[in-house]
Amino acid sequence: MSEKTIAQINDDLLRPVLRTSARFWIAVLVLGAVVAAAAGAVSYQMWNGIGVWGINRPVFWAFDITNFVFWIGISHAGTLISAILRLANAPWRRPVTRCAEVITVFALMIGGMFPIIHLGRPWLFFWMVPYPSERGIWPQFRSPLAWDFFAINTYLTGSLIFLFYPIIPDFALVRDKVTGWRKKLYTVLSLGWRGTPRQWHRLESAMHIMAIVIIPVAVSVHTIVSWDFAMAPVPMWHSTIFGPYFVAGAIFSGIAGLIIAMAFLRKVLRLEEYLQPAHFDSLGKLLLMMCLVWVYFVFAERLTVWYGNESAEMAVFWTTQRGPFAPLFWTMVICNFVIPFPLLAIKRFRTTITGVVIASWTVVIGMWLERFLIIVPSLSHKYLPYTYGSYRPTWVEITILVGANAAMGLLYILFSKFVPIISIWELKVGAHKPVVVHKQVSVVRTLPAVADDGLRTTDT
Amino acid sequence: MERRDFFKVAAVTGATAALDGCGKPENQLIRFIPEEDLAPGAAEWKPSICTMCPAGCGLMVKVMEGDAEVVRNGKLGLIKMGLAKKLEGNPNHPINQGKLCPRGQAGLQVTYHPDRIRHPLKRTGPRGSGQYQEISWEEAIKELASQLSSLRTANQTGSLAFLTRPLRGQRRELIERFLSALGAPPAVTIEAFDDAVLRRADLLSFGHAQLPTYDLARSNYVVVFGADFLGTWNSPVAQSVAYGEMRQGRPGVRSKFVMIESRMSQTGANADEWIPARPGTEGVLALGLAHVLLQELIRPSADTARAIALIQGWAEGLQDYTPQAVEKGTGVPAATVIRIAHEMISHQPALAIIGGAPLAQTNSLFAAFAVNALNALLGNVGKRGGIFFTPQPAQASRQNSLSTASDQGSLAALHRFLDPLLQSSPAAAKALLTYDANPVFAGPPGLRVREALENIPFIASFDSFIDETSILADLVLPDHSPLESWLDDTPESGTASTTISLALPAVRPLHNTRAMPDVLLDVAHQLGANLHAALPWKTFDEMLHDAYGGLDNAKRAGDPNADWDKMKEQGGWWSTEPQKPAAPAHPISQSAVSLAQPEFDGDEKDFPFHFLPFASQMLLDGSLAHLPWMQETPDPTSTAMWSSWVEINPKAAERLGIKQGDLVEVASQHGKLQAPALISPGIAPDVVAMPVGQGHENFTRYASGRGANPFSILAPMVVNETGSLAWAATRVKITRVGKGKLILFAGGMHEGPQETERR
Amino acid sequence: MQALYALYSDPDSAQQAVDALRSSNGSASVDNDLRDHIAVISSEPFDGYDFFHRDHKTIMPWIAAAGGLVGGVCGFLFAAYTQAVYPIPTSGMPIVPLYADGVITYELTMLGAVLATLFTLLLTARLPNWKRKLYDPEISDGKILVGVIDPPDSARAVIADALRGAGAGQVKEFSL
Amino acid sequence: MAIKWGMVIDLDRCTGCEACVVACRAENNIPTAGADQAARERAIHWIRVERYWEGEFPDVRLRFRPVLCQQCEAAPCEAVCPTYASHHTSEGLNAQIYNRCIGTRYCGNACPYTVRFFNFYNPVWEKPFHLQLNPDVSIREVGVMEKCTFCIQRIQAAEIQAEAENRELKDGEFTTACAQSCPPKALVFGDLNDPASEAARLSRSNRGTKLLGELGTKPAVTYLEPESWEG
Repeated sequence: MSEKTIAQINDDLLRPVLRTSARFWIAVLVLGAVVAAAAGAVSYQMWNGIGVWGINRPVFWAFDITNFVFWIGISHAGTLISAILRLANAPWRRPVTRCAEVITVFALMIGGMFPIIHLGRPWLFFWMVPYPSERGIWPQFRSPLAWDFFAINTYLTGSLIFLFYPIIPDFALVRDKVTGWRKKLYTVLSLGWRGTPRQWHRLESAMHIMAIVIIPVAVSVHTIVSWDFAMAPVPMWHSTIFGPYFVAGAIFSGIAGLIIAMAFLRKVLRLEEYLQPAHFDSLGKLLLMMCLVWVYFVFAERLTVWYGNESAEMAVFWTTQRGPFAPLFWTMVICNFVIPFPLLAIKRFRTTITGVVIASWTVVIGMWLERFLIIVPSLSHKYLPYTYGSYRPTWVEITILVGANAAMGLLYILFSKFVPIISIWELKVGAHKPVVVHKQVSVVRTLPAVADDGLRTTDT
Repeated sequence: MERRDFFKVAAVTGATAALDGCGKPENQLIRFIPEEDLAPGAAEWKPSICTMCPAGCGLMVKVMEGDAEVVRNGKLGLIKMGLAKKLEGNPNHPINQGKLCPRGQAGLQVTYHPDRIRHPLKRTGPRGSGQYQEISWEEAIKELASQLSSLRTANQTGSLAFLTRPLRGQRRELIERFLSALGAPPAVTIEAFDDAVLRRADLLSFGHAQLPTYDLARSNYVVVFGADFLGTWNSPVAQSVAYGEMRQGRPGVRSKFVMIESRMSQTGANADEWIPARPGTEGVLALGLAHVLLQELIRPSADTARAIALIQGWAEGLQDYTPQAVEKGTGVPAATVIRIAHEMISHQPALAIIGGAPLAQTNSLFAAFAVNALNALLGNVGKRGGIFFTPQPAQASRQNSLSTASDQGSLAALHRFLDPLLQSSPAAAKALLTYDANPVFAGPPGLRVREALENIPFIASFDSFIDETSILADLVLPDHSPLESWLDDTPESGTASTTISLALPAVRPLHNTRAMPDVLLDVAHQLGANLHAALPWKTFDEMLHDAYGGLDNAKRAGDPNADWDKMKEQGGWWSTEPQKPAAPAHPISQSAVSLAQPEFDGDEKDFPFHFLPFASQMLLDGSLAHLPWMQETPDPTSTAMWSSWVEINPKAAERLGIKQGDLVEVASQHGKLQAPALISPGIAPDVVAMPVGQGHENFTRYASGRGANPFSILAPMVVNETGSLAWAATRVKITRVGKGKLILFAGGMHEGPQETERR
Repeated sequence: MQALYALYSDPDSAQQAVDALRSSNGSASVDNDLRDHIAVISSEPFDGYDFFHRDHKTIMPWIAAAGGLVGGVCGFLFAAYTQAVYPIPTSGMPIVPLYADGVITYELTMLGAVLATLFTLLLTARLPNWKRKLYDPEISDGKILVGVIDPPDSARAVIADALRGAGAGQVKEFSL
Repeated sequence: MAIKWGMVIDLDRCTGCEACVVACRAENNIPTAGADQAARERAIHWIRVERYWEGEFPDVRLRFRPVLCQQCEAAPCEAVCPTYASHHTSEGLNAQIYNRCIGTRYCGNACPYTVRFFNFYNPVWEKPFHLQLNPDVSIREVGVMEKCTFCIQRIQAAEIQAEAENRELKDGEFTTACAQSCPPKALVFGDLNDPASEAARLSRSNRGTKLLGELGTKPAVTYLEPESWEG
């Protein structure tokens, strides 16, 4: 177990910010190219009309809204998890929280983009914004899409702030370590933070309040996303289980996304000593729990449909169990349960980062499929058999799908370039031994590595 | 074509101008002074006549003012003119009574079709290449006239041929006069699904060479042998209106409708009882019913004499047609035969109809006689709830006599015209005029139509579109579209009252076209002498006025509606009080027919399936395939659009390993074609059916190279006695070729025939 | 403004320094109370240490709650009012459907709370504030700054002793 | 009493001929999708004739059912639209305002009858087909939803006419394009709030049913189920 001094912590965690490696540029270029391609695809679609997608009648939504729900789901990793961990005051959270909160912000931005580009007339998206316009018409507050607008914006605002609070002191830190234009930049960003007890106290109470507020917001956001479907009388959409079902799925995919992001950072930024197997192990346990919750929800949903035996719903049910969508459905089950469950349940796999990461990848894929399977089979099998449909994506949709993922990576890399991706000051706090108030117990100046701290607390 | 070029030019030269006025070439067009005054935004309703099928429904055309691009003395420009916006049925017209079928609705697209021929054309490239150059009408008419006069000087006018779709009224009169004055043989009419057999049978049975009018609205029991009377056959709109009444028009009374066919048609889908019978055995089934009726000692109606005269062994009670015998022959259970016969007895007035495939077998005349005899036995001829014959006005009678005396529309006539050409005998035609006829598309391969036509030195066409036949023309003299023309018609069936339809042009010609009758009149004048005497009129409307304007002082004096102006205003004249339909004359004496077994081309072993082409709901015989509205309207039973398909029974398909949408090859002894398979529960296991209409090589951007043409594999089987094409007498074999593609509107059909409706 | 301060590399020394400064207060040589002038700056919170314990009271949670309340009320009125002003019937629902508006109300409640918290933080923590203030870059390396702002000249010596007594290498001057 | 437009469709009269389909196409400037788009399930038909197979050969039946927008009183498509493009008029019509539509297609998903259609591309009419376009009906541009309007242009023309002549609308003085062309008179359009109108009279028939009535959308279209023949 290596032992770290504050100086070392500073060096390790500021390195990515202070020094720019070739790998950084390569990654930026590659990902940037993919994102550019996707942007091209979007412009192509706007120029020619949305007919360049594979959507049709009755399958009016497919990849677009699948991606929307998927990314909003991913966004639940961050804020929600970090908030919970903060409230629970789990010490091992310290290196994790920021990676998580960043995911939320970027996933929301990417996810929030899809409802806009999926419009038939995207250039009119601002008609969703409530303002007194010359059209003399306001948004329709009865529409779940209007709810989305409010929910997502609230969540985005909250997450941004929640992300920004603990960054302030780190900006101050960077400010002290850099020179030239960077100095100016970070001086501004740090808002002139000094670190007086008053500032620290206010910051901490603000973070506590945010942690409490953001959790219900996160839950409500994905509930409202689920209501986009549950409000419509479409077979297997019109269900009360959708709210919790979507939230569970969101957290499930969110944690998976977080694990992947952490593994990625760990390699790229050489943070092996800060993001240790212990963290993956702990998150793996959370993932395992959500995996079981997810299985429960899927089963509950299917069971009620099957038992109710309502003909229109059964039509959808069977296309996913046996019909044309069966291959996708069973792939989803494999990705979301059959593979991850053993990997996460058996300690030997869970404690190896690889095992947890593999599980996470399958979960992310499986959850994307789940969203797709919620949307398309229902739309293609509405009440009147005459109007049944089918769906096949075009290259445009696929490009956009890939581009969205690249965008996530790109934003993430750029962020970690400008902001310490691990909350340095929180790490330092965590580095102390528990202190007895008012007794002059001497504090060991050599910091035991974060890990034993993490391990100790997680084992208890 | 030339308009497009103009766009190109405008796009290049007018590049600067393109900056202002949002750069549309239209904005740089000159404006011509309107030639008619119309109230902007106000709709004017003008009567016209539907020419999309021979039924002859009356139209009301909604005309509104609009800007059109037209060419006036060689210059392209914009002009305000009346444009046809919508077609509705003429509410006063006795046939369609304000209603209209999908094909009639699409009539608009004929006038405004982008691929319409816009001016006279002279062939420049080799024949069939479709390379033409624009010429003036003067040149065009001079060319035609000189061709004809050279024939005359060479004293070969006998070798002038005229091919046309079936025509009625003064158009036909004019052509007949023109030809006879020239000393040319009468025109040869082509009708893919021709009803000559039924006309012949009706002439021999009832003295009327017409398709009957059926009083469905008042009959209580209707047995239909194969006739798609609600879709494409005879006078569909009139029959559909009557059908509505028959179902729900009479409180407390709802007639039964029994359909007998081997592939469920749109009409069959509406039957209370649907009975598949072996192809070609419908006559036997009809006589089976007659047998039971006689057994039950029905009071022999006054008309039974007629029946006796028609059918061998009638007097003996049709011993050969016991229900058991019928079951063996037709595959219809004896019990069913007996039951239906009994129901017919107990639900007078009862009525039997035959049409479509049963009349396209080698033994069709027998079948037609059998059904006529059955009706005679039921005593419904000329009675309420029975069969009528639309009284024909004086103007029409001559044409009908023409149409029946000669074997018009029959394959024989076509042979008489084509064979000399193929043998290049001196009797072969030297010049040919074609009008809306497309034998190259509709003729079975055995006829070698195209090959024959290519041997004709001079071909002129009056068509409005380039199709497989008119592309062979050396000279194209495009006719106005119907909405732009003077029209008249004397419907053959569909109403009990004497009817003359008359219509002025509803809109002015959009392109530089001319009415075919006017062109013939011009040519006649240029040929002078005896032709001028035969055709003294300057224009067609004068001829119409002579023909129908004379009505008022004719026998219907006192009827204010018979007035010429009134006719123009209301779209024709029809006797207001439904008159006594002409009493059926006695059968023209000839030996009664006896049981005739159908013959099929191809033996059952190698060609296990009966091949059943059927008139497409939207494209009919293919003459409407160029209309996008028709292409995109789903076929009622298959929901297919824009394509051909082969209907096959699920069991048969399973046996052959054919899945929904697979590409299959349909092969007869005379040719093969490929089309996607459509699994249909409504077809007999030993029959495959295919819609006619697609498979055009050359018929506008919308129809060319789309689907396959069932005519192209038909055997040249003919109906005995009448010699018309027996298009349902070919046998085929089916093999799976690979994956195909069906274009269906019903998404639920993609995996296979659809599950039943959710109730 | 001026300041005398020293940097300590561990919280205990900082605590000693603060205590020393406080006690030095008793000595006669100091005429006025230093307590209000003692400044502490650190690169991390030292909860549990007395010197860090100052200024921890805040009514931020109450402000957040109030903000939520305001946000919610505004949200509901906003939705309900616009619906009432543009009364367009849909799906046979009431013009002002409480269930549907509940969603808007809820979201804006949360937004209110979030924003209230943010503003309270910025105000009470005096952020942003880019004016040059008592600070020392070494703090970022874990040093804890303990000092006295505007020390009376008479007390300078006492303060310096107190700071040194707590183990500071050198006592620094800071002045604008 | 306020007008409530509605329609009665007698399935016993309907022959499945699709005259209504083409009539609607001609009246309402419905674009032609073309073979490729049609193959991608993008053909637009505001009214369609659904048909369902029942039974197996030879005891096989084929049932037709014309389906158009049911103009539901509690239309699922309306509330979900974020821009009020889909809303309810005072005359009971489920109206679609093309200019307000931003193309979320949510209404299309919410509609249980799948009678809403989307313009995946800008419509084209190859010249001079455009000369036929009905000037009383607006063309829908790319990205907007469209659907049956009960021929609102005819309704308004008639109402204006009646107002000009300062009289009440008479039942049957005008009708929708589909009903006007229907040969067997299976479609009857009229004011359901006028108990004397033919539509109202027929809608009271004991054969009357609502399509997917169990969903509680309260359609303004009543179907009269076919009778079966008893001897």
